[in-house]
Amino acid sequence: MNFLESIWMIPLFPLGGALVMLFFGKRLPNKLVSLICPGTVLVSFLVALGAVWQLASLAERRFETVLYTWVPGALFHMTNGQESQLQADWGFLLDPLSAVMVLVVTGVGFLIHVYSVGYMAHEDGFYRFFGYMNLFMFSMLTLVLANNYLLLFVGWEGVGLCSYLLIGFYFHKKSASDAGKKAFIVNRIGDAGFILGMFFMLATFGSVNFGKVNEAAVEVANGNFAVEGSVLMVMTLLLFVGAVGKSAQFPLHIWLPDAMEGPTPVSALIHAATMVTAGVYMVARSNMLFVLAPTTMAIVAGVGAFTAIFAATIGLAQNDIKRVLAYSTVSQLGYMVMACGVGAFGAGVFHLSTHAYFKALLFLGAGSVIHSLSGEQDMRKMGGLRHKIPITYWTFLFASLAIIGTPLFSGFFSKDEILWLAFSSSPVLWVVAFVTAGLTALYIWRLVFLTFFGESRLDPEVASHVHESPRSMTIPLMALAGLSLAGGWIGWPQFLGGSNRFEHWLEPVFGHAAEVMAAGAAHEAMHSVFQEWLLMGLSVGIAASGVYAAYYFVIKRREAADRLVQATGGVHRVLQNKYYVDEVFNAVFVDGLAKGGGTALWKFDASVIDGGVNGAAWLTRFTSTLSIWWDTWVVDGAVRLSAFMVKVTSYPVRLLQTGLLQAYALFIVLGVLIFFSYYLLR
Amino acid sequence: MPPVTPVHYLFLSTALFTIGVIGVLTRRNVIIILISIELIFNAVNINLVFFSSLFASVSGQTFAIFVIVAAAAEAAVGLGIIIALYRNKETVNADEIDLMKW
Amino acid sequence: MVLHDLFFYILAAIILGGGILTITRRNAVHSAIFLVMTLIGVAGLFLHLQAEFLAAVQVFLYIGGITVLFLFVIMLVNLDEAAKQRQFNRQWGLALGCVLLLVAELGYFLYQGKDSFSFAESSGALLQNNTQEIAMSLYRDYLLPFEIASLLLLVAIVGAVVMAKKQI
Amino acid sequence: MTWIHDHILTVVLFVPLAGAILLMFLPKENKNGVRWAANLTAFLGFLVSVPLVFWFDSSVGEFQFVEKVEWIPSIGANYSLGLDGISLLLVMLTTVLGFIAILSSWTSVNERLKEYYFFLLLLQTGMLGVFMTLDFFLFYVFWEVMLVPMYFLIGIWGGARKLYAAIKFFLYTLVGSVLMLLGILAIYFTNRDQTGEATFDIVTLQNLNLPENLQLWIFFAFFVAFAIKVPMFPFHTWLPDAHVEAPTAGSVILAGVLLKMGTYGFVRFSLPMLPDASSHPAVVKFMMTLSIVAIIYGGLVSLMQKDWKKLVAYSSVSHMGFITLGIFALNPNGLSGGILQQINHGISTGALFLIVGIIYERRHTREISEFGGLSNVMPVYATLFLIVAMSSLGLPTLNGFIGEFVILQGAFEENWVWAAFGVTGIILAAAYLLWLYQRTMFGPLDNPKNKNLKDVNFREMMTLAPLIILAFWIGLYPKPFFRILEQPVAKIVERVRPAYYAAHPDAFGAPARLNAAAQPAASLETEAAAVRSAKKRARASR
Amino acid sequence: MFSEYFSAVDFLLLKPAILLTIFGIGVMLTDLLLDERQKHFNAVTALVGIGFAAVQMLRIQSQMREAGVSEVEAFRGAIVLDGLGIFFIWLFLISTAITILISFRYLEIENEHHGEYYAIMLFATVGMIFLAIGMDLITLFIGLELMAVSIYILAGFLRGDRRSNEAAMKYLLLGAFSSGILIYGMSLLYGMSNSTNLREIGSALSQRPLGDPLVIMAVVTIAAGLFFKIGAVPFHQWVPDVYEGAPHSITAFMSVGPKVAAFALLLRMFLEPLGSLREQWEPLLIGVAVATMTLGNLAAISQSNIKRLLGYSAISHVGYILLGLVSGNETGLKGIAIYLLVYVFMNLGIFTVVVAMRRRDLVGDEINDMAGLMHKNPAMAILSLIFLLSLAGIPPTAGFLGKYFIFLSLLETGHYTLAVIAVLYVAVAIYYYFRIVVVMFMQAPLDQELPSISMGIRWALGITAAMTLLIGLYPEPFIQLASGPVLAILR
Repeated sequence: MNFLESIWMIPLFPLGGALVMLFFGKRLPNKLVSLICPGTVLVSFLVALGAVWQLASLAERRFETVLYTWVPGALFHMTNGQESQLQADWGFLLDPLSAVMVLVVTGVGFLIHVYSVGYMAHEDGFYRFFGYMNLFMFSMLTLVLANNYLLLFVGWEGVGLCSYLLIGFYFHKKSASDAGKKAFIVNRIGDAGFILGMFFMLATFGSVNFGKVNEAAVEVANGNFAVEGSVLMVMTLLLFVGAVGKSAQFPLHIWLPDAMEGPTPVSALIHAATMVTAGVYMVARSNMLFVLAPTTMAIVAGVGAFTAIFAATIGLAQNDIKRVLAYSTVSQLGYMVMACGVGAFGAGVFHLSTHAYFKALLFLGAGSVIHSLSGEQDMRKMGGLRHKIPITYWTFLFASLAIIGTPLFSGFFSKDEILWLAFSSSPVLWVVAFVTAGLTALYIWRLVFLTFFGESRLDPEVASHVHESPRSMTIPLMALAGLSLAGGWIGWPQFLGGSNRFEHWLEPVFGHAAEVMAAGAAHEAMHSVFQEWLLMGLSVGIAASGVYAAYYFVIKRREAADRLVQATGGVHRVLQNKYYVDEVFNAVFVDGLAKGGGTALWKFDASVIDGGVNGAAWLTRFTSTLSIWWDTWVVDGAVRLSAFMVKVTSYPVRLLQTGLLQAYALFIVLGVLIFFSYYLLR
Repeated sequence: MPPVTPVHYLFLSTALFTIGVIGVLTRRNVIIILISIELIFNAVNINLVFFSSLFASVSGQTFAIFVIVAAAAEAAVGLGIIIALYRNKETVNADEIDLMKW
Repeated sequence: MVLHDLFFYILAAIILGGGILTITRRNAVHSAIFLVMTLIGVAGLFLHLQAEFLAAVQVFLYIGGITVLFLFVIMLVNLDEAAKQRQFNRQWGLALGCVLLLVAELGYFLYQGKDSFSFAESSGALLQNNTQEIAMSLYRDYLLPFEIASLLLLVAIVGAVVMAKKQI
Repeated sequence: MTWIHDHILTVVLFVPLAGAILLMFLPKENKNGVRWAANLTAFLGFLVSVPLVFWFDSSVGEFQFVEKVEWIPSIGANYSLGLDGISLLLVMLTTVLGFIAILSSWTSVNERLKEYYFFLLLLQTGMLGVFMTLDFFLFYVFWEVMLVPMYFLIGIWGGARKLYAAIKFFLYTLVGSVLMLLGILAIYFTNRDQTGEATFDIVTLQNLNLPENLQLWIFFAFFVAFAIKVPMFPFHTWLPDAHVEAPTAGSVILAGVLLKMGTYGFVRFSLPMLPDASSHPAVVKFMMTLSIVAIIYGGLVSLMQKDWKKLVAYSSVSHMGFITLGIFALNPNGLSGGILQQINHGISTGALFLIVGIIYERRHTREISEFGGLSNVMPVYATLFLIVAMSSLGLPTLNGFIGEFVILQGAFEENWVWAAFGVTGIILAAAYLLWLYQRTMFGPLDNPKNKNLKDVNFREMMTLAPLIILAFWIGLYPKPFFRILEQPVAKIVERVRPAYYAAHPDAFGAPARLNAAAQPAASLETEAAAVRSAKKRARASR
Repeated sequence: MFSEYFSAVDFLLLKPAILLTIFGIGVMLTDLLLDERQKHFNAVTALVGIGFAAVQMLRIQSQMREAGVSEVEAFRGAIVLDGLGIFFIWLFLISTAITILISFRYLEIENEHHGEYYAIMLFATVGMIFLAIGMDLITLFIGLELMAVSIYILAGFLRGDRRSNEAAMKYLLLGAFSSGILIYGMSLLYGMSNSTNLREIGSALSQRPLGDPLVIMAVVTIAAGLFFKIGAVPFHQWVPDVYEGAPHSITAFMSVGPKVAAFALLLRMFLEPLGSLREQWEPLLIGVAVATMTLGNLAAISQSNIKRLLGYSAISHVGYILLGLVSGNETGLKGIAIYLLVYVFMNLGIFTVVVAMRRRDLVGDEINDMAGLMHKNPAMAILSLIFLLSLAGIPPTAGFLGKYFIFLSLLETGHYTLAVIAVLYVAVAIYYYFRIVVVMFMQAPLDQELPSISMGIRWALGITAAMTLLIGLYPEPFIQLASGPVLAILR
């Protein structure tokens, strides 16, 4: 069987599942639903596995298939005056990069589907949930398998929609539907950038096909195709805006923590493992363009690094278990983006895949905790759970070890590579990443200690119901735990005796970019084994100290933590309120634009938020009101005024009609008089 | 006294015409308005007859006869209407005939 | 020729004086009487212009017919009361102003036109046999208007009757 | 069969009218009979239009199915009909929406049924005529004909301020159309002076070369008429009123078809007949600015609406802004996108109005604050609404995206700033539609009046189904639509910018620059200038 | 001796008028024999008279065709029957016939059903005919007087009704006054040319120097007199009052027959004797036309009496028609002819509806009296809609066609501003016409009284509506018909 030829079917299986759910879901028993939906994903996974297997044996490790011409636009002129045809195919591309993505997406996706069977067993709208999940899988697979930017954009928007639907799954909860809407709209801001980026691409290269754009970019690098640097910069920056929205980078990260309002499997699948990595994927996919624009690369790296540390600090002060994980996700995405920014696309994608395992596991574990605690999410009301839910505890432990980069765990390899490459690019980035690593260890282990260690702080009511999750949930946990441990071995670095097969696997995709980077680098990076060992040691060290700090503050000296909080009251409040970014955004966009009439929504100190924010919000509201005002008074008013004038003049005109015949006669005489005067004065 | 020229005749007729117009415009009594209109017609007749004699052709005089006929017809009908109006409204004042206006 | 001119001035004075009195008299009967004066003046002018037939028509038809008709109606409607009321309407000032302005303009135009008005055919030849000429004109050149005029008079009669009668 | 083939347009055009006249003879009391008759007529109207799709040859750029009968020979007006790709799409949209509109009124209208259906069917004929006719005089006749039934539809079956809305609609449109009449007459008699032939034939007039300043004047006259109809930014205020007050079917037709007449007018008349004016840089800048203002402004105002229907109405302003943006990009992508977007807007907004109509029929209110949590009681409705909303906000795989993307690409080609502003419209669309969706469908179901709402029934589903299928079709496989549009669009571009298809210096010549984005606009100017001077020379030599 | 001066042709041309006169007198005579309930027989007699006249017209036309002449002169040039004359005579016959159709039921309701009514209407028609074909100042003047005096009487025909009295009074006094002004101008024309024949006057005037004050005086006075007759601003003020006060059927008649006749006279005067002075009177005409459109449309907006409203609407139509004369080219004159043709039908149509509104206890001339007409009599409501649309000039009704030619002619002659003003007033017009539509279609009936419909009203409605639609939908033959008069004028 030729799996390569049938890669176009990979997204279709889940789509089929989704359609079945849409049309018949209501009438199907839950059992059947829980068979069909994970089943379709499994089939996709198997087909993908087969296809990747066959891909590996292809010489150029690249396979493209076109179903049909999707958007057959018309002729247009590129900026260099050449003619081109606007065309986008409904076509699929399997190359090493998309192979990694498709396997991660279908694999992790399948596990999460299985998990959801147990997790969502008692929810209303079971079929609806799985319908959305399958629809999501369809979109995500379209995204990663697309052979052009426009089709990628289909998946891109599709996942956004599913995210909207799934976050808003508990639609009767206002916070949930708010969060869904916020996610979609914030993403749309990014999308706008993405679309514009595509237009620049079309205008410059005449195509949106990955292969063609890549080829053209290579030509640019070779100096055969003249493109002004600023064009490339603007193009890549706009594409990056899209990535910022989707991958929740500062300042568009705000939607992701709120997205935790959705069911936990959703958080695991969409907001940790797959969808949010789409941005990273897209940047990696456009690696050739990005490396041609050094300024963009610097901005990308900067944004990534900043987001990493920024989100990590926020993660420190959160008490909601899922929110901690959410900020952790933002932070880890920052790592990946930073990796891309320094040209380490391979490392970024590597971290993407390992992160998918352990972060999904963390979320699922958290879900399992929440499930067992009947929905409790506040870590301050947990504690000592390690004996009550052992499987969850142990798997969670694995994930926690992986995320902080414990040697031999998957996170160790990917994170270490990023740190190393960051160092070789810019020590400042390394410092930031290094500190973030410590913070990561701190907040994740704070979470672990608060949840599983110490004395129980549970409500008695809740405590009586604590139970381990069903098998459908624990088995995926165990599988993911295995991946968290072993998933990174594929990228065992050379200095540790490995061959970094992962890097080599991606070679065909990132090779050209690497050459360009290498050519552009002013000084040849010193590839010293010693340095690598040193850096590795340092990062393990800071992770360990982070864990210890967590232990110290949470278990050993609780009051020290309180004192610390009090001592740094302002800072803590800022952190707990996520630097008020949300408030600013809310004020400016969401409230400002949408809730024009805004009741007192300011939940934060007016002293903290300066008048500027207020002003901005007021301004948006004002414009909106002004628009309406303009409509009613100026545009309509002008019309009404003329109507009014017509009516008003009607009355004086009527008043001329006095009903007195001699007045009429006088008018006749006047008429004659005017006539004569006209001739007299002519 | 300047010798009489055709312009004198025209001035005369215009003056009579004007008097008629003033009568129409200012008098309240409908009958007098009608009489003023007769003055206007007479002004026209002066013109016509003068031209007729000027051109030594009688068509002007014939025209004047028709004007007189028309004036007579209008006077007859007008007076009939005045009577009808008077019967209903008990007035012949023009400024009281303002049932319909605006 | 002076006599000729004098006649004109006298007749003009009669005509205009009668006209002014006609429209200024309080009593409608007086107005009608002064109308007769004007009409006689006009008839005189016709004679002066050698339009004997028309002068006769003026006297018979106008003075003898129309004016009497006016007098009838004046008698018919409430004469005394009308005479006691205000005789001029409220707009008379305005109207007079307008008319005077108009007169000024008309005068100006006439004065301007006196040169452009050509009198080539002003032979001054006497129209011999005025009545016969008019008859020929009326029954030959203007037969059709004459016939229509008869219809007009019929309509006027019917109309006057219809209007004035209480019940048809 | 050949007779049908030769006269298919006449048949399509007059089936609704014939039905309307037949309807007059039905007894008023037999309400269901009237309903059946009207629905059958409308369906028949749709059926007879189906062969058009199959018989249409998209490889031919000329008008097809042409019928021409002398009508008023002394002024050169003919009864002449014909279709090209542009009008084919709009005619099909009209027949589909016409039927859907009539079907959607089955239960929502109970008073004066006969008149109601009569006016709807009459309107249908008027609209079809506008899109089919190849005679300018006839065009004007149809253009005005459809005002009257629409006036009555709003004025009799409308909401609280129906009279105001109806007369406002009428007057606005009339002011525009009388000015257009002057423009038509000016073109007509200039042509007569130039060629000695008095004709209103659109094909002939499209090849007319008018002096540029006259073109500008006529363009302005046409602009007022079409811009009011579209409606473009400062002329849009009749639209919310008319939409809000109109009955559902009226809104569907109004948004779905009537607004398209304005954009159709631009494409069919302004561009080919007044190429110099249309491509005049100042005019293009003016039109683009108005379009962008409409896009953003419509979006912003939509955000603030408290009335469900008014929101949808203002969203139309925004969406129509995209269409004019595409048209006045004056390149193949912009134009074909603009035309396709007309169809898309008809589908999406038509469906949105149906959605509003369904709930209005149940609750008799459109205050958004009255609703909330409807997903609980009306899950199917919620799903349909979601799809429709997504199609309207331009989600890929649905129709809206294709149109907007191609339009923006076209606009981008001329000036990237235009596209950048246009893109903000997409964000705003997401904002107002999702917020609307959230406020109505999500949240707790706390209004007791909403507790017992019935979900959509079969008939209502049938009104929406064709639109949703079309939305997916265009979203997933728009190729047939683009193919139909290819030839006519190429013709228009060739007419407006003769240099566009001319050979260009070979590739890799000039380097691509960022400020090259401004370059195409400049090249548009130089192109226009070149064409103008060429024409002047030709005139001088003559 | 007679044949020395007159020929058979003279009497042939006169036959329609003679027949109308005979039947008019006949009606008055037979009226004496009829008792109260048989009065409608008078209407039949009058209609037969018109029918005979029409037959005569057809015969005259066929004889002219046979002889291959387009113009026949009679009575030593006093009348000339050309295309224009024929066209107008037909309009007069149609107007009178339709007015008679709508009259008898109305007069019964008013209790004023007399033979004189029909007789005078026929005599008025005779007057109009001479206005249309007269080529001599005296003929025209006396024809005008015949028509005018007849209308004075008809306007006051409801002698018991104060409004009717008042209307007749105002119309008579103002009419006579304006006749005085007009005849003063005519006397000057005679003075300048020593002739009463229009063509001779024309050639004499064209000899005179430009800007001759006497010519200006003549132009102004004649224009003032004529503008009064057609009801143009500022000589229009009698129109609303007289329209309101006159009997409904007479308002209908006045709004078409005499008005068209006045236009015939105006066209004759402006194109024959004053034709060479176009640049003298064109600015005058533009000013008057614009003022007329403006005032007519504006004042109509706030009217509540439908007859008054239609009066103002009639004024605004006068403005449009004058614009055709302003441009004065072939299209413009053709536009005037078509406009008048269309105007006769649509205006009579809408007035027929007004007449039908007169019920036993209801004058029926308030707009609100039409409330709910759609419920009471849908056919009548829909026909009214057609008339109103036509009056506003919305295609495919006939009214559009008239406006079409006027607008086109304005553009052709470069009067762009005028054209824009004119088209914009269409929108204003629709505003007040649609007030009537709103009342008829969208309001509930105020009472249960059905409109009074007779056979005559049915026929009248049918004919006028059919023509309004037919001219709109298939105008070709009517355009051809109207081209005749234009050729006649332009020669």
